[in-house]
Amino acid sequence: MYTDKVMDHFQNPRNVGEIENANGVGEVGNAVCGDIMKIYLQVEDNRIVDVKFKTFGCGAAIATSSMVTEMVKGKTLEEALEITNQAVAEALDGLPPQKMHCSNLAADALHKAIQDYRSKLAG
Amino acid sequence: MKRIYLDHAATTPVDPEVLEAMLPYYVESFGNPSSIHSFGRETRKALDQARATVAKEIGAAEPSEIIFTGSGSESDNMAIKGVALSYREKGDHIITSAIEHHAVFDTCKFLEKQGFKVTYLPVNGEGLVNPADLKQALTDKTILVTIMHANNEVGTIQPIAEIAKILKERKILFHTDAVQTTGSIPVDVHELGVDLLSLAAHKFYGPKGVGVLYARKGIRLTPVIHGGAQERNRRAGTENIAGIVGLAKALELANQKLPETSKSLTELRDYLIDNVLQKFEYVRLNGHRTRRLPGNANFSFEFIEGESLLLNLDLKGIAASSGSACTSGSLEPSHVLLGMGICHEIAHGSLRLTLGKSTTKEEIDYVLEVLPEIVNKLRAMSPLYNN
Amino acid sequence: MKRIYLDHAATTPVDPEVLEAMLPYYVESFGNPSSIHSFGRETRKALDQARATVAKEIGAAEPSEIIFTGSGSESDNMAIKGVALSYREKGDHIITSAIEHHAVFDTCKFLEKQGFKVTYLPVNGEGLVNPADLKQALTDKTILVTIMHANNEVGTIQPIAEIAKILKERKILFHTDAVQTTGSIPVDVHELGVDLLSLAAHKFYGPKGVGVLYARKGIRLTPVIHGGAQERNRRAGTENIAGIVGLAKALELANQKLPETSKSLTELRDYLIDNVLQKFEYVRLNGHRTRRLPGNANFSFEFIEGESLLLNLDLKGIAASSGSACTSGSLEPSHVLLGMGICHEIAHGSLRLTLGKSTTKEEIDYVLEVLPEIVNKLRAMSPLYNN
Ligand SMILES: Cc1ncc(COP(=O)(O)O)c(C=O)c1O
Ligand SMILES: Cc1ncc(COP(=O)(O)O)c(C=O)c1O
Ligand code: FES
Ligand code: FES
Repeated sequence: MYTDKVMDHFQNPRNVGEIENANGVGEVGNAVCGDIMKIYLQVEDNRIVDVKFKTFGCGAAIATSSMVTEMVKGKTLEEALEITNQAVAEALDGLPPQKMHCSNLAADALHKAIQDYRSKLAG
Repeated sequence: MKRIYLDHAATTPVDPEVLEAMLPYYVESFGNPSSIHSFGRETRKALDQARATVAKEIGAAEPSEIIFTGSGSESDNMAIKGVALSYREKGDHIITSAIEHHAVFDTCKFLEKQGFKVTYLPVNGEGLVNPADLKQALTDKTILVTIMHANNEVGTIQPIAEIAKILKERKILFHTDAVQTTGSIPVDVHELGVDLLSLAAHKFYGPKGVGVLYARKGIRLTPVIHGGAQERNRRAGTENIAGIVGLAKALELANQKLPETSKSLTELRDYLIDNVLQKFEYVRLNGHRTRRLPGNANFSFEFIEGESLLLNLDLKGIAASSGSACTSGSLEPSHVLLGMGICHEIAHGSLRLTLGKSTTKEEIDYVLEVLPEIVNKLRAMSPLYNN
Repeated sequence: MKRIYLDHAATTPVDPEVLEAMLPYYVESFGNPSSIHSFGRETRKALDQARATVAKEIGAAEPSEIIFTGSGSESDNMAIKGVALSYREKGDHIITSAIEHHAVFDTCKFLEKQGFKVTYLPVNGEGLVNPADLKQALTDKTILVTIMHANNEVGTIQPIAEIAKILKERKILFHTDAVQTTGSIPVDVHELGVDLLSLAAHKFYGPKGVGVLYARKGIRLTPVIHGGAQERNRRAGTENIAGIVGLAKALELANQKLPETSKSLTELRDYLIDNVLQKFEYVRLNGHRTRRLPGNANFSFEFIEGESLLLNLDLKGIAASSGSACTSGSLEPSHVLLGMGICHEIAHGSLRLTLGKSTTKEEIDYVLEVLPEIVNKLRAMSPLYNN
């Protein structure tokens, strides 16, 4: 059902946890549909220097969360905003079709966290 | 890695003794039982014997009350659609419960589109239907009540005999889906007082692809599968002799060993339930504590999602199941847990462990050993858990 | 006594190689393919493979066009009811032939009761549908045409591809019952040009209790069996994995050997037909002389009744079949023979001998040896015979 890459990220999720003084936090999903993802960012000089996640969800939800954190670490915000849910799924060698909509939200959570950072900056 | 199978409610392996009984009916004894020649008479005899065995095992008055079908789902469809279409001139109202298997639930939904009216009785927090609710729901247009004997997810056993008494007085037909109970707890159509009953071989160590509908003599049933005159014109199609022989054998064996299996499974199940409830915080048992199937344990672990729990257990060699939406391919979590008033969040974190005759205490101990680690890891990852 | 089986159109024994392919899926590999754990993934894989094999063998564009069912009858019911209920808003007219199998015929009769209109196309004396008749019968309310690929009694092969061309232009769905042809003559949904096609494993040395409905991508089908999400929500019920694996294997084997089996059966059949027609007076061949299934021979012996013929043959160890009323449990003789314009008296005396891959020339010679004696004896007893 899941690719080896999905299973690897599911079993050994990268960057689990919270960043205490994160300057950007994004959350998507809700418990009704079964997926909640929260992404914490530490941004310095427009660059993501640290990222962590917490996820309530299925194998796909956990793997996409883990994968997105790996993909963005060290990237500028502009580069990070170019990452799509589709790109995350591809980086995992694909997801089962029924998981594409409900669990493939990690990039959305990332974008929300960046928005949060920018609005705080503007704030 | 040793694998531990704790998903006996989903399906069971075929008992080697059952397979042995089936084997003569593939290559050697293969005639069509409708044929009048010796090849056909041979399998006709096997078919008649199997029918007599099943009738005896479930307490039917006559072998002709046994209709062989291709699955539990087909039996459910046939009972409900068969009665609905045959008794439409008497009434158009059907009563069922909110926690039926999809084979009943979706059939009722289909009949609603065909103009029938269906009442879905609520259940309490433990999954029990209240006979008083049923009484209230009856109208003079009610032609059929269909309530499952025991639920496949939470294992709650319904008060079938009590409901039957109410319906007998009113002469309303009563069907029960006994797919989960047959071979696990006593199933006797006479004692239950039902008019129609469904069962499926693969839940009691028989083959997949064969089921039974019991229909009390005199009940009219519009076929679901039209065609040849098999099964007294009630279910067309060349009979699956090997499967039918296997079903009968499996039922015989299961009922023979039922008292002892049931006792030892109940003990193991209680050991599992007691330990889980003791070992974990934020866990609840779904279903009734005692009125439940001998092999069924169903928990909700708060703050975690069922599929990730299952995948982790699978990585440890443990096969289990969940009412989580993600494992069923639908977006909603189990209508059974929601129907019992359990909120979405908690329904998502459900874990069903169903024990079978081969389950050992060592296996349960292994589950109890690896479960905390998994639950802790997933909770540590969960944004809902703030400990 | 050596027994000779000449009733392959009724059913066939399971090929030992097929049984061998099935055996792992009873005791060892038994998971429910809907389960996400390793036991389920194992059988899911077997299911996917079987589906891909069947798709390839019948020339389907995609494996998802293959729906596993519990029998040929179920496939027929599903095709016809499934389309009828899904396309009712487009029209309420169905066209079929006068000589379909009961699984089609009775389903059409049922739909008539539900308000559909059905045209039963006549056939000529050899059992052939005339495409011109079909053209005439089409209306703008016609949603489905269902014509069998070859007839089970007389073996006549219909001009399916020609009919398909007419229907394609009009965008009317076309179903064919290929239960008798699959494994015997080439069956390719693309070459036939059909949208839906039924087949059953037990007719080509596969197990009983499993069939396939091919449904071209995009066709909506209201399920006959409602419930779980199996078969992409088109056919509920835990999959009969062993049976499905057996069906795929049997189809593969049958198609592999088809050219040579077909050739040798046709030779043997012709030898039988020529000899019978030569040896007897007052005998006729039913069906078309050449456009017929390789293994099918169907004769009418005037002045005698089918059942007594069968019983006598059976006493000599020969298993055959008849379109006689007495062998089918109904009072009317075969609607197929009557539909072909054969009078009651002669229809009653029909004898179907259907050859299979194990049939030998010695067996046919034995039949030719004992048949005269039996026919003479019965004719001597007949008040209709005045010689
Ligand atoms: C032409 C035809 N259609 C349908 C069927 C029904 O198949 P089954 O008996 O497997 O349901 C048969 C055989 O019995 C047949 O010969
Ligand atoms: C209560 C209940 N009813 C019906 C069914 C359907 O049985 P089957 O999958 O054999 O069609 C099942 C099992 O899947 C069940 O647990
Ligand atoms: S948690 Fe349900 S699909 Fe991911
Ligand atoms: S000849 Fe006796 S029942 Fe038909």
